[in-house]
Amino acid sequence: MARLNMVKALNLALAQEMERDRDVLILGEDVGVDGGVFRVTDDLQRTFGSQRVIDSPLAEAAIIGTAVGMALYGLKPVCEIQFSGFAFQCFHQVENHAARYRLRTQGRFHCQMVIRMPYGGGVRALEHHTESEEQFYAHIPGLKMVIPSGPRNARALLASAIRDPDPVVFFEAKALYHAAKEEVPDEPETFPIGKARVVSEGRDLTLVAYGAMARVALEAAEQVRAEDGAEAEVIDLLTISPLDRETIVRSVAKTGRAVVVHEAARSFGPGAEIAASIMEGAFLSLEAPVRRVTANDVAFVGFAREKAHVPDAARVVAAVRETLAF
Amino acid sequence: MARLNMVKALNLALAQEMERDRDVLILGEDVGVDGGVFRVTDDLQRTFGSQRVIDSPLAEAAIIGTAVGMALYGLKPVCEIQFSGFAFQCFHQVENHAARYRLRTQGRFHCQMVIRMPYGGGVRALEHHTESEEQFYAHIPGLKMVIPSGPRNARALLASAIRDPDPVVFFEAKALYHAAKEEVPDEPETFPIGKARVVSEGRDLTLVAYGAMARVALEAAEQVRAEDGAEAEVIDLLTISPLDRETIVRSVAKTGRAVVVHEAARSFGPGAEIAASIMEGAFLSLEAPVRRVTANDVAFVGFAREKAHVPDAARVVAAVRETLAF
Amino acid sequence: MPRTVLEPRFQVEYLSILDSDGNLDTALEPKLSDDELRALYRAMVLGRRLDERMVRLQRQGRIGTFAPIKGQEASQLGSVFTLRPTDWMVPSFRETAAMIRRGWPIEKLLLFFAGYLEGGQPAPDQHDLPVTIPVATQLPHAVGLAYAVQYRGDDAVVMVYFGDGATSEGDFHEALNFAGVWQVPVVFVCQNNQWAISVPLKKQTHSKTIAQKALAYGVPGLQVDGNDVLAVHAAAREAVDRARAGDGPTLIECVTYRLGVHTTADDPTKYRSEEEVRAWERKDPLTRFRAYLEKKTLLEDGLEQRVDADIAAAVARFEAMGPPDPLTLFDHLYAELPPHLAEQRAELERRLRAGAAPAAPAPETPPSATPMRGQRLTRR
Amino acid sequence: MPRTVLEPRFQVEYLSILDSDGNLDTALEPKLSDDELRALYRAMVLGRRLDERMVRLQRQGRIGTFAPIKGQEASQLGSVFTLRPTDWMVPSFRETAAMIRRGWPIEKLLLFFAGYLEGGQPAPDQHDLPVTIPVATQLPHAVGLAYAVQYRGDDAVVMVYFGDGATSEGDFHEALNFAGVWQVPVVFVCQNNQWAISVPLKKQTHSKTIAQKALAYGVPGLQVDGNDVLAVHAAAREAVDRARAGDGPTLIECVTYRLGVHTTADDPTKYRSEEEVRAWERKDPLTRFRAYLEKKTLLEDGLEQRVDADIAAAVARFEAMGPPDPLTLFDHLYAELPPHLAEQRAELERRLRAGAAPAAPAPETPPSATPMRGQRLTRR
Ligand SMILES: Cc1ncc(C[n+]2csc(CCOP(=O)(O)OP(=O)(O)O)c2C)c(N)n1
Ligand SMILES: Cc1ncc(C[n+]2csc(CCOP(=O)(O)OP(=O)(O)O)c2C)c(N)n1
Ligand SMILES: [Mg+2]
Ligand SMILES: [Mg+2]
Repeated sequence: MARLNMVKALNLALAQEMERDRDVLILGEDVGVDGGVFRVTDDLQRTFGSQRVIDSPLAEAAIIGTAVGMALYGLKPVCEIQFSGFAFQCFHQVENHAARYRLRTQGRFHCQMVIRMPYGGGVRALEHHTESEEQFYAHIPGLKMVIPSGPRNARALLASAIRDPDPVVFFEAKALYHAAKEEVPDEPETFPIGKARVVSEGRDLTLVAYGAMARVALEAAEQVRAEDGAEAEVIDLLTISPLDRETIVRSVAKTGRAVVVHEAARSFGPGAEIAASIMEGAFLSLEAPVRRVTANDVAFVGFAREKAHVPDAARVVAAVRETLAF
Repeated sequence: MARLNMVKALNLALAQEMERDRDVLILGEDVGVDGGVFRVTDDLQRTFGSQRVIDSPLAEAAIIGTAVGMALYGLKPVCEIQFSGFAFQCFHQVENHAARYRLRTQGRFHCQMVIRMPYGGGVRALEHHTESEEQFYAHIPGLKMVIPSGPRNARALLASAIRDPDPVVFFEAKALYHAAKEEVPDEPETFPIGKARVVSEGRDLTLVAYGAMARVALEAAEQVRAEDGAEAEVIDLLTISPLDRETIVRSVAKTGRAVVVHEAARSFGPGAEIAASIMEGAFLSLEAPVRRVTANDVAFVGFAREKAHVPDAARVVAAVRETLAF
Repeated sequence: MPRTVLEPRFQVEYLSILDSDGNLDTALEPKLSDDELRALYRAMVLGRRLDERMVRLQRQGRIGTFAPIKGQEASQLGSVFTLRPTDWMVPSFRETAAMIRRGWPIEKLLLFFAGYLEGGQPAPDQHDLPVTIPVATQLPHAVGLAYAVQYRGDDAVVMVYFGDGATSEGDFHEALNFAGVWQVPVVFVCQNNQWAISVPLKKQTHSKTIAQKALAYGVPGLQVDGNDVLAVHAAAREAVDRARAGDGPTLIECVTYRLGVHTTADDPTKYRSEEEVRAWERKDPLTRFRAYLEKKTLLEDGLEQRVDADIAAAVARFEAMGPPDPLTLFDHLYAELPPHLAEQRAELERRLRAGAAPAAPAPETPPSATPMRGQRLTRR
Repeated sequence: MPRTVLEPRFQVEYLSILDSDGNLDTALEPKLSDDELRALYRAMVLGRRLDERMVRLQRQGRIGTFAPIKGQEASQLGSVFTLRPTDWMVPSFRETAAMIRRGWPIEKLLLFFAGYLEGGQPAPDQHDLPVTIPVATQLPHAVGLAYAVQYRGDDAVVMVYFGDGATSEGDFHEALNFAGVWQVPVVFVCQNNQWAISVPLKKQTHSKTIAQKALAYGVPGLQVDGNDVLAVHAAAREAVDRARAGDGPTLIECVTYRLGVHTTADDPTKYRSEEEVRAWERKDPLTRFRAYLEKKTLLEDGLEQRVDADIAAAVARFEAMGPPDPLTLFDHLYAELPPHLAEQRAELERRLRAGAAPAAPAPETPPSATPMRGQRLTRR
């Protein structure tokens, strides 16, 4: 048991999975000598050698494309894309191939691979460094899409993703990398992909969030509990796709109300699927429309204006109150 | 006035817009001598020359990337991507640049350009030739996303898209290219981007569809009218993004029930946004959950199985009946 | 410190062994046994005859669109013949003859082109990737396979196919660059058939050859007469040996010609002249190799008939296959069916039971669907 | 028809004029007036001093992460000085000195790096694209601009900048290939500063030079001493003249070195040695050019002080700018605000009125945010 931030927790998962399985290797820009621009792969090249922790040339499509080839051979590559904003360069390799090889070969080959990337705001960085692109992956059949919300579940989910026989896109909230430390068990730990977690129980309203917004939702829940005496149940999705509709619907069937929070743009965003699934699964229990608290439908705003753009607890509280008052 | 199929109608729009404005040019694979693999650009190179109708090398990212450059200079390129399944290669140029240049330069530059591509099933073709990827573009702020449903509106919308100062992604349903002929006026005609059309009025239920599914929805509406005496109002979106929520919500406020139909995969698909928007805008009128009739969440199925996969009138009728009976 | 020319200077070689009459540069003649030569010719004949048969099947609506190989038999077979079964073969979409050589049953390929995913399943012991349709996207896969071979310390070589048009794609560039940096055992075989659908090579790139593109990656590049099966074989043998010895990748440009349509949905009369086609017909790889074998008295009697009989038997097996159960369409997306797919599967099952969708869709009658391009029935 | 070497053979030239002591190959000395030489040196000094100032501003939290140029002054200024105002300049993200030469006010660039989109707005008469962050994606834009120039029959040339790492991206390849086929007036300037963050050139590509990559496109490629401002100027002049004359694109590789951090969030001690840096410091482009000007007695007294004063004035103007209205964030996404954005804007307005979000966010105090990488304060 050690108190680790999310960077160290992810690093631990990588080190242990590589220890456990020689077929696991790491591939990406600056992942080796430099240990990754956020240091998630720090020291791994020293430990496992440059054949297993590969500093690739600067080309995202080839990172994913060669990883697909490695996976078809039976290796289990963990790719790092430096920022999620630079993953559109490899989007065709993800959509055309990583997600489809099992289907295309009717099970003869498959891509056991993980595509890690930092996403979201909070680092005072320039364009393409603060966006939240999970929707693009969530809509691709054949992929799984995971977003942890803290050190411990990040570590467990990354281990699960690496062991998962299907390709997993794994988003890491930059805002969480150093935000907090948690006790993380020394022994390898996993967490089932496809399962959401109820992180705070409540009977008045369901708050659905993930990644950096899970914390924002919790904060908002505490505030309405303290100030309004209302009990919000907070669901941390952890897996975006396949979506754990069962957990969400069960909660809303009880509470009758829901607010969804994400950093991605609103229109045609992940909140839409969550809201639609709630309507499909819990229509007769719904007392109010499902509200979405999201970033604006603007491509980027510059970090100086991020606060006016990305949801914070105050905005969530306001939406919760409106929903309760509906 | 001439009776034209959709291919000829699109060709007419291109020819007339090129006639009207010397800055309009066409760029893509096989668009020149060959007239495009579906013949949409037939004869245009002969008329306007190879500087204006450019047979590009085989590279989608450079097609869009150079078109961005042309647009920044003030030209108005109309790009053809041969099949929507091959547009992920240029997705970074679309998302990073075409959609953002106006914002990035705070209005100093912008990309007046159209990205045409055939999408959807119905041509007995192999993988990547039958998918329906509109969701990926609908979620990108800064883009507009248009899908016509027949020769006349295809012609009018393409003319509008070419004249629109913002980048427009323009999907053409392959299944409609030769499906029917319509009277198309000789004189240039436009249709406002961002407006849906109520193509059949009704008071019992709202059917929302677009592209090749507009026809399927209409067929289903006729069937329930004939067999059940129920009146479905059919909305043909025409523009996917920005979504005409007003027209949709006004209709559902009246009918209280809605079914959405699309060829794209269901999860995190366009139907989710439509359903969520209906809930947000017409919650108190809703008598039943909004149902989605869509392709399965499977990447592709092979054309031999397409009928089990893509919505047809029978499936829509079933969903309508369930919704009416709810 | 003036303006200097950097050393080493670069060059690209051209290899040709057999001329159009089957005459030979004996110094370069590859050491192939009589049996190997006969097998090579048989594979070329099979490629040609199957191609013709498939065009007819397509015109009858019994299979869908596909990309014929006519004219490219030497390029793909000369190269693929240098592989061992334990080596890896990564095709694009126009390697039917090479795929058959690698063990794909003809009926499986027909099933694939008839729109059934089952046709794309390689056998358990086959080290072959299936058809890849997005141009050039298979190149990085080949490099990744080759990396894995090296990582595991295995003895295999990876051979990957693509066209002249594919060299314009970013994936071509990135794959060759990675292969150069990693020095992995991969052989890049470009079938430069002069056309990417309607776009001729000179509109595809301003470089004089495809082979010289290797210079950008510090990788050896070689141009070879792609209609000369012995030259292709020799070039591929050299590259395969180099790769197997641990000396890294090679780019081979096979200069050849697509004598037929791009796909069965294409009308080449729109973009190229009869004369051009006729000029290349005179360089037909089969004629040339046949002349060579004739001189060696290695031609087999009744070969064409035996090949046709084999094809007919395969077509019969293809037609005898019942259409697979539509419900299997959910089977191989994930290792385990997630809940939302289980639901969609159950829904389809209900529909099938209710007879709403045909449980066993009969092979379609001739294309009622939108034709791609003119689809006029041209001579070729 | 044996194995033959194809003609023409390929070669890549190297150009260098001024050695480290400021000595000259007079035959190649570009014809620059004294005023031009002084302006060039002034721009180099400004580039260097502003860089140092910006690092301090970043450490104080007054601007965000940026990419310093130290060491690359000659590469970017030698080249950009060959452009006319009516020509087009397409930067990547490390061309601060070149951008200033092109007319970007310093305070605007500071505003940009402080996280305000307003800083990215080129002036109405400026033929410059803004900073592009996704590596290599600006290259096709430059080719498209050049196509438009040619299409309209205008007289401009387009110059586009990128790094050694950028040459690995597919967009580099596709852009050069299009430029080669189209023969448009574009000059590709690669600042090969030996590193792409922590990845050295030899892990980036197996080719000996970047210049030779031009051979893949049938385009001229030239390698130049990128720390020799006269050589860079001469090479760029030749390429610009060629482009303007209608003779197509050129790839120039400027061999230089990033003396500082990759960005202010980088710690180069993790991946490279002090000795390497010191060796390159001895080839400092400023020292060398200064020695040359000294011999020509063209050095201006008090130049550094005047440059610093200009920088200080610009910083003061930057700090005097009030933070722009957050509501403007909706203004330039589309030509006209669509209904859903009007709604989102109205919502933000309500929140701002209610005081929920700061109407005028004050410049942040030193980064409370997640540091990227170690962010140890290293010597450089
Ligand atoms: C990424 C991508 N873009 C476009 C297409 C459509 N397409 C299929 S084949 C082809 C031409 C390929 O030319 P080449 O690489 O020379 O191979 P050939 O067809 O001549 O064998 C095109 C444009 C595709 N399949 N994939
Ligand atoms: C497409 C893309 N991938 C990754 C990054 C992250 N990144 C920023 S700069 C850089 C290295 C660039 O190296 P080089 O092209 O040599 O330019 P330099 O930084 O040396 O000037 C990387 C990997 C990016 N900005 N864009
Ligand atoms: Mg070809
Ligand atoms: Mg560099």
